[in-house]
Amino acid sequence: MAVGSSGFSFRINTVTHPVGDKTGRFMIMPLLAAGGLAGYFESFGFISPTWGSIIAAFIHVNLLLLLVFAPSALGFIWLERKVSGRIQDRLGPTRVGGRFGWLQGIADGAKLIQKEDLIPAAADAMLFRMAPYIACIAAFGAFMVLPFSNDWVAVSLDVGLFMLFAILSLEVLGIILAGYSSGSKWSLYGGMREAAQMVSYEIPLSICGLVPIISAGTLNLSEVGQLQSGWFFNWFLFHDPFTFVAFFVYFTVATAGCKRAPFDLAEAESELVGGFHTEYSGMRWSFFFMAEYGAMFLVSGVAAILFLGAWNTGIGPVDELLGSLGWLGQLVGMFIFILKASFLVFVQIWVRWTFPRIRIDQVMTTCLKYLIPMSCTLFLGAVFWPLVLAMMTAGENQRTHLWGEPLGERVSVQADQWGSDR
Amino acid sequence: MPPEAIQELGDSLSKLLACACILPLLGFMIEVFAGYWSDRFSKTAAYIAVACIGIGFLCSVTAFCQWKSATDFQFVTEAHHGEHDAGHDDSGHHDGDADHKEDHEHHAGNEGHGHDHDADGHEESHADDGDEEVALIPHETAFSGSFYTLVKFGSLQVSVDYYIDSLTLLMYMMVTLIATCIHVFAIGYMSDELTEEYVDHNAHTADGKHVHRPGRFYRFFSYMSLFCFSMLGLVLAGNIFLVFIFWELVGICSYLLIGFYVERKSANVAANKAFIMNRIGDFGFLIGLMIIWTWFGTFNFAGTEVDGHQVPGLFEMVRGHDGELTISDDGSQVLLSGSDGELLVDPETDQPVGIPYVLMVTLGLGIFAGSVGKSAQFPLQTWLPDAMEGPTPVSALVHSATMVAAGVYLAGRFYPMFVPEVLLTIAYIGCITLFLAATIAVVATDIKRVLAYSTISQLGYMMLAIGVAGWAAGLFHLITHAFFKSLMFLSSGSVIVGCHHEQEMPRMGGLLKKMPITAIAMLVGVVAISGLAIPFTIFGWKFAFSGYHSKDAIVATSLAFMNGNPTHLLLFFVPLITAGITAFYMFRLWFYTFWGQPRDQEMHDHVHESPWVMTGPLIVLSLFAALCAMWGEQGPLYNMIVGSEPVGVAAGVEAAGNNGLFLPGHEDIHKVHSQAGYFALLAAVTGMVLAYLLYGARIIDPGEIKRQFSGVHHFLVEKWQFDTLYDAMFVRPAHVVASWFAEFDKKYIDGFLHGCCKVVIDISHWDRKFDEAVIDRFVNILGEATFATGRSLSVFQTGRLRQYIMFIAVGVLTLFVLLFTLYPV
Amino acid sequence: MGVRPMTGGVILFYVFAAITCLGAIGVVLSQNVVRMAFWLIVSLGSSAGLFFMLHADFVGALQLMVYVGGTLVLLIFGVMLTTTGQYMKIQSSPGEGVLAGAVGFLVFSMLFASVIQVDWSNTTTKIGITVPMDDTTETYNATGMGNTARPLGLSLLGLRPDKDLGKDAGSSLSTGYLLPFEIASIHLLVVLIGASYLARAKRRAGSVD
Amino acid sequence: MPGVELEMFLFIGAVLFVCGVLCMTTKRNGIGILMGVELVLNGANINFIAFSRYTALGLDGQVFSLFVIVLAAAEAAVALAIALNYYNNHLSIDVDRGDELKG
Repeated sequence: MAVGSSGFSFRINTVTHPVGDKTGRFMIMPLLAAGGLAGYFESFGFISPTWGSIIAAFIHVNLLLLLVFAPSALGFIWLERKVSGRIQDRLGPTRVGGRFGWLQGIADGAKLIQKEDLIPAAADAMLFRMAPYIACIAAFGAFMVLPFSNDWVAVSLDVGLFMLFAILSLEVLGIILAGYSSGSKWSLYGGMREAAQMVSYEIPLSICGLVPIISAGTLNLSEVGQLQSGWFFNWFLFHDPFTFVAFFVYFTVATAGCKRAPFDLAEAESELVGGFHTEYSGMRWSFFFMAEYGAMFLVSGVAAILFLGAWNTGIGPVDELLGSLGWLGQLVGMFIFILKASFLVFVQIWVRWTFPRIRIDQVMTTCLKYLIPMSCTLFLGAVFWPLVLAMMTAGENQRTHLWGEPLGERVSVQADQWGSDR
Repeated sequence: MPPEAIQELGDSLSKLLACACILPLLGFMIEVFAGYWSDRFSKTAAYIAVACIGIGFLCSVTAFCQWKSATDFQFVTEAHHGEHDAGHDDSGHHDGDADHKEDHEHHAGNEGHGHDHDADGHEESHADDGDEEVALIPHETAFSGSFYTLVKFGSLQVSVDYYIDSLTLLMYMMVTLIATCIHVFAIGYMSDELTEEYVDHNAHTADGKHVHRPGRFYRFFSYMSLFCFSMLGLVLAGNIFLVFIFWELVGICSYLLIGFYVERKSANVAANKAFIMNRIGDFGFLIGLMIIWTWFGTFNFAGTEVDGHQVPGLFEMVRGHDGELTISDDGSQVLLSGSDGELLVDPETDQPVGIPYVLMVTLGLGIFAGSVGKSAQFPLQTWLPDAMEGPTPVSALVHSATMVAAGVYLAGRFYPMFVPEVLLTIAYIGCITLFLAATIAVVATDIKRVLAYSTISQLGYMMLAIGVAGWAAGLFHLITHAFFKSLMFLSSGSVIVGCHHEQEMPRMGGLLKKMPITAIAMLVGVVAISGLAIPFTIFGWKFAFSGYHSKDAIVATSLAFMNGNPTHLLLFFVPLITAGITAFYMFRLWFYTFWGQPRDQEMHDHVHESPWVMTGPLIVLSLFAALCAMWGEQGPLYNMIVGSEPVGVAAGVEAAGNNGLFLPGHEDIHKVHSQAGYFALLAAVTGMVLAYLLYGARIIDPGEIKRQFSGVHHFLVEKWQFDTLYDAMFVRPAHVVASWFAEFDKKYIDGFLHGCCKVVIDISHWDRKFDEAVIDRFVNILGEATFATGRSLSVFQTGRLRQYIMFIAVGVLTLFVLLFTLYPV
Repeated sequence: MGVRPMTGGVILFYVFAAITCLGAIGVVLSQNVVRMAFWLIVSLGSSAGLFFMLHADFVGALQLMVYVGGTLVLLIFGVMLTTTGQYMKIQSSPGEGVLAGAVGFLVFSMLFASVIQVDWSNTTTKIGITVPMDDTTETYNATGMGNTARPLGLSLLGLRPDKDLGKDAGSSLSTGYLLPFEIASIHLLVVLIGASYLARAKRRAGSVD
Repeated sequence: MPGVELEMFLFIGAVLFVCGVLCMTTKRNGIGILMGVELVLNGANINFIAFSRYTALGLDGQVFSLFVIVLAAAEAAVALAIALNYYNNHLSIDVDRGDELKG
């Protein structure tokens, strides 16, 4: 593959020799997988490799948008309605598209598109327009580094998770700008609350995300996924007590992080009319919700990858089988992954309609006084766990004392392996 | 005898004893440095001290056991004449004499090799007594060596040496045991110091109130530990210099402890008195040291190895191997002999090396002056009674095991260096002391003072014994006396505590019912010191407390001495009479305190028996006081002492030194032993009966006698006017001279100083003018200039952030422009 | 520079470069503080893109996280907390603007001149180590591919395998950045405390109500 | 990377730098000045990274930029706190009012 081009469009699936991979070392590159597509484009002589890869990237992004996110958003909206209906002992949407009302989302979309796009006179027009895009881009841009199945990832960054959180953290800017530029105090309140909430909840979010990362030893989400293949007790959820607890903390924080009830103070319709999106209408308004649902799916997917064994079924032989199946297996893996993520999303919805909204000060207290200390404790615990374990069962080439080498074996291995290609 | 076996035993002994010696020091350190950290209510310090000294005791006992198993020492020398004692159950030791003779000849035979490690000498010495296998080291062997060298002046080498023989072991066991008991006792006695607010009723502040001060429990115990350390070190020391060092340490400890209640003026005075008196003695000691240094060139008792060649020890230099004092024909010199026992010969002029006889006398007197100071002999005895100001356990320690014992111990240790003249002096000094002190004790009413005077007189006994060549007897008495005297002091302490710090006997009485244990213990002590015994043997051993045997031995020696040279008949009669007096005042004390009706009823009602922590040691000590001298002169104690008796003492000397003094040998003593014993016993019984009549049954009214002999009584109460005498002789003149000097100071020196000050002040006046005129002006001008500059520059300080940034930008710009213009790329 | 093939990377670079510069200029020109912040976000974000193109993934991600996600939120806070009235504008006098513009132009031209004058290719060779511009290594974690997270982490922990792995054990190893790292962490702690102390709520001096 | 030379990045850095300086000089708003500082630091960062890629500076350039970023964040926090205090004292964020100490 031609090289030396921009770092961006260039690392589409470089994960061909993953570290912890047992199954698919020499797997057949699936036709649909990005690299294959890029190669496909290269195969016509007239397109330069870079162009090929860029086109491939765009195609992939679009495909994902069309095939996954938009439907998922719509589907989630529908799910939300159905679930809320059931929880409130209603039927929920029943008419649009059959008796399940599964086209409800599309109907909503159509309605929203038709609506007028208002900009209040008091608003700062430019920011007012920009804000929804920022939020949406932030929410969906993060999918760039989210692997959907083994090797199916747009950009397999070595700092994947870090990157993901970084991009996700931009969403708050959109919210704040929206709240500020609307020129209405409700929006301002909403924005401020959102800002405060997000800024403080990002900390435990990243820390909890790091807990399994410690066990994995890599930030690359594809690797993290591959490390959990095999039986389900390979999942980081069961890796050690700290990761187990960390999962639930993470889920709570994530729920708050994408301002879902009971943490949805930014749009508390009972207190601030509509929160930060009071002044918005139509498509811009819907963008916020796209962003919200996208973020929900994103954090749930991250949870699935970090804790619940990503695209692995959790049954060793089955994984072997899927691995040998090649891209078909990857397809199945993707569905498994989406299933896990969607389940978590469902739980979020469930929680939303079950719990009452809490006060803003309670929200902040929960984060600053409980969640952050908890997550820090978990982090430390996860750091010390392997050392303690090693001391307990001191075996071959294991550290038998806590303060032995400054770093674990992993680092030395990595350094070696890393330096060897220098 | 394999030398390495001796070496090995010596090493292990030295290590054990050194450990026993160091431990109290360790304790001292801990208590001193940790004392402030622990609160005033904790007894930790006490426990530490007890633990240290107790472990020390265990160490010394271990050492003893090791020594016992490695040497041919036997507890009871009945192997030789058991049948005699068994046969003659009624009449003492008459027929034991023959055996004693050969026994002691055997001593004499191999004493010659006692102080050096001459192997084959021991071989032949053991060839002649059959029943011991050859492998055993003779128990007369003295183990000497060096821990490390402190300093070397040319040939003279001062090092931390040890010199261990049976006497050392004995002293160690005695000191550590007694010290342990006293420590334990002190836990109880000093417990009222366990407070933040100790009210000292005997000390008054300026406004006449009682002194309030924090308790000093741990301090007391740290001093005690230091005291024990120095005493043990003194006993272990292998050269006279080291002895001196520890000697001074003992002195300072006694100073600290006597002056423990620093707030009391009397305590201060007493401490100073003790210290100064000791310094006077130590002055003599120093003279002796100088002579030794200049004339012998070594401080060591036993021979040592100084870089290669053998250096003979002091003793063998003076005495040679046969214990004879070799005197040149004109009697002007004492010839020295080398480590091989032959006379030293000066390599240049092959004349035998010698030291003037006069110097020997001076040396002996000097060293003895030291022990006079320490053990409160005749001219310097006055400090000891005042030393009663210290807490009672201190008195017990000072009087029994440590301080005063040090003097006698030194005299005994240094015996070989004493020429007969010195011995005679010692004897007379001792004689005077014992009589004088006893007489004062008769009239003393303070219970502790009585004991103090009795101590002095007992020390006098010891000195006397050493002086009349009763070396073994003297040290024998030292040991036994240590036991019963500490016992009596502790019991008196218990009495004092019981009577709420009342020390005057006339206010006591009838305490027997109130504090029975104490009374019995005291009684044991009293009987022991006054040397009572049942004058015949039951089941082969004479029923007598320890005091009887030792005093008996002393009296016997002095009797033999008098027989030898009749001119000195006082040396026999005075101790004999004094034995009676001793018994008298001791029983007087006991009756006064415990017998009859209480004289001070309301105090009597509050009297209580002391707690176990105090009575326990009493019981232990009373056992020892009663039984430590079992089997008298065949007993283990005596045998151990005799085991390290200097060469030639046992043999006795017909005409020693220039004045041809007769020094009795053991057999001379044993000739007269039993009769002397009877004399002594008689005297003691008389004294006891007299005491009973006066104070027990009160058939004769002591007050009556007091009135009749009021002059004598007053004279005695005034302690023979010694204090007044010294006051007149030394203190007043000193004050007068001091006042002259004070005058001189005020007039001339102070005047001179004031003049200087005036000059300086004037100079500084001018200097000030100069400063103001020149320097300050200059500085001010400078300051003003700076200020003006700053003021002018402050215009640029516009306080506008953005302008500053602009300045920066422009400045960077200009810098780069300069750079590019100066160094075009 | 010579003739350049218009590869996608180059295009992408120009896009990012343009956005960066425009964002910066927008910061300068816009008068409303929040807009300034917005433009700053744009500029910094696209410079993060530049970092990615320069194979400095970790730094880029950090840029996004810390600068854009953190610093700017802080800034906007500041804006919100300190603005009086809608869309506060504090105009600076045009004269100042002109002056500043002149100085800025001078500075820029100075920088420009220096950049032009220095022969950079020379410098790379001068230092004598040829940096693998385009490493064809397809292996996982190649630095050339921008996966610099681990080497950076190691260097922050005081290890420099990228420099030292070649050497023999005897030779002196190059120290990493452990000490500066620790200092920075302490510094951050101090800042945390200090900032929270400084910014704690106080009664306004002579507050108008 | 072929086609894009080191100089390009240096230019971008220069632009950011100058913009930052201009910000600092023209904005009377304290927070604007703060943003200027951020711009300047970011320009420096771009240079660092560019050097680390193009010259033998290697990783060190990236490490430096890491530190720069971290310290910039710290600086922003403190500066913001200062700005808040300033606002509390002057009821305005206009830095030109803070000239009590002018000579």
